[in-house]
Amino acid sequence: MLELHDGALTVPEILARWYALEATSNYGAYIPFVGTVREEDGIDGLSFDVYEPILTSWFDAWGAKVAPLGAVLKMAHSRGDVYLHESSYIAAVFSPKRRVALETIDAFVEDFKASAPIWKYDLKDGKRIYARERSTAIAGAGLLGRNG
Amino acid sequence: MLELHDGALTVPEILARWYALEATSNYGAYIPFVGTVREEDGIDGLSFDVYEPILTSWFDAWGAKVAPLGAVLKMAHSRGDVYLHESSYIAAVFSPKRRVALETIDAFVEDFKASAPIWKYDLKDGKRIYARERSTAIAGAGLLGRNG
Amino acid sequence: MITVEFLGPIQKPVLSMEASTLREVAEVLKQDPTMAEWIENCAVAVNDTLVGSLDTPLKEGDKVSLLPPVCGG
Amino acid sequence: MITVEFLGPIQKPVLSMEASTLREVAEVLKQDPTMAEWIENCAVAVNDTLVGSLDTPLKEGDKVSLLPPVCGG
Repeated sequence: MLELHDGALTVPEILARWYALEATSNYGAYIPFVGTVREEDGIDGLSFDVYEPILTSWFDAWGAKVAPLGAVLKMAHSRGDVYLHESSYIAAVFSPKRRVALETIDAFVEDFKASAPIWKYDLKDGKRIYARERSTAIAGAGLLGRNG
Repeated sequence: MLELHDGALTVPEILARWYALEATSNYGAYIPFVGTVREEDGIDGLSFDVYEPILTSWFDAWGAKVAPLGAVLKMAHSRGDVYLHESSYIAAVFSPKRRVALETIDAFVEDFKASAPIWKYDLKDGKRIYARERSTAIAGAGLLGRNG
Repeated sequence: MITVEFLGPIQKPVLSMEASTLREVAEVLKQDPTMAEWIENCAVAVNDTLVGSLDTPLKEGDKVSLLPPVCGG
Repeated sequence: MITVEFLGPIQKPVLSMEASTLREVAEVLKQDPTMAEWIENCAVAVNDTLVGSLDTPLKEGDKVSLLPPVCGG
């Protein structure tokens, strides 16, 4: 399950809804990761562009990767503006056993940061400024500049 | 924050309450781990004994350990009977940054399993049977049997 | 004709051009001074699948997407 | 007098005894056939602090706790 929301996520609602969805699926472990906008560098908030087709295929590939472990993944992300102390990202894993859940949430969140086609902007002084220094080139980037 | 509840945990309420408690603490990452009773081996549920004084000092030691990383921990656990597909355990970490949060929740949950003074029983056919094979001797156990 | 779209912070409208491989697209984009800051750090997708070779063939109607450095979360 | 309490699954009422070190408590418990299954796998706390030595001194009113293998979660 991949959800995109306009603006901030309603964290309690999402955490409760996912928990209820899997209430009788016999998973022993549920680990959500909630990402919240921090006050730093004088920003008023963050803003996000999401490219949904590639995000969906990336997410589906992760689903296929963890299915043999008995795990399922869910994710919610914001589009547009999210202000200080609001949340923009929730990733969650359900699995029968805790080790799989703990290892999966770590690997999923790290790959999300490195690969998911989402772009972050600082909201500052009424402007929307690409967070270039905090962004990561996707694996394989630079292809167009190769010679030969 | 360490909470002991009689019977199953009200997971949505706890996750929402903790989120609200730290809503303006400027943490960027919130990771709860939720443990739920699985249907296996024909059990009707699990039951727990908790020894609160040592649990509290164990938990407080963890709080002191992660404070220099800027992280805080919260934990809720059931006492008594918890039935199938109900939850008995929530551990959660808040921290400014995701790596600290991901590493802390993993280490905390694993040490909880190895060290927290809580005893688990299977509820089966009206009996309460100590889950000896799934239990772990606390580090340093066996002291009384040493010679000399 | 194929189209080239620029995602996220690259402020550039969709391009249409004739090209039979990704290499031909790269040659065009390398001439564009507004692309200088992006050529070395963008990943490339054809029809929404990331690709790893300039020899990737293109056919009529294909969509090439440029993905600059990401930061979700 | 000190007390010895048995936590979790050890079905045994609190004991009171005279002892000035944990070693003396161990000697008593090792004589008890109902303790045979627990001696080798219990951790020991004195006044709710885990201890690692049989030479741990005990004084009047101290509480020794035996903690069998755990499994929270």
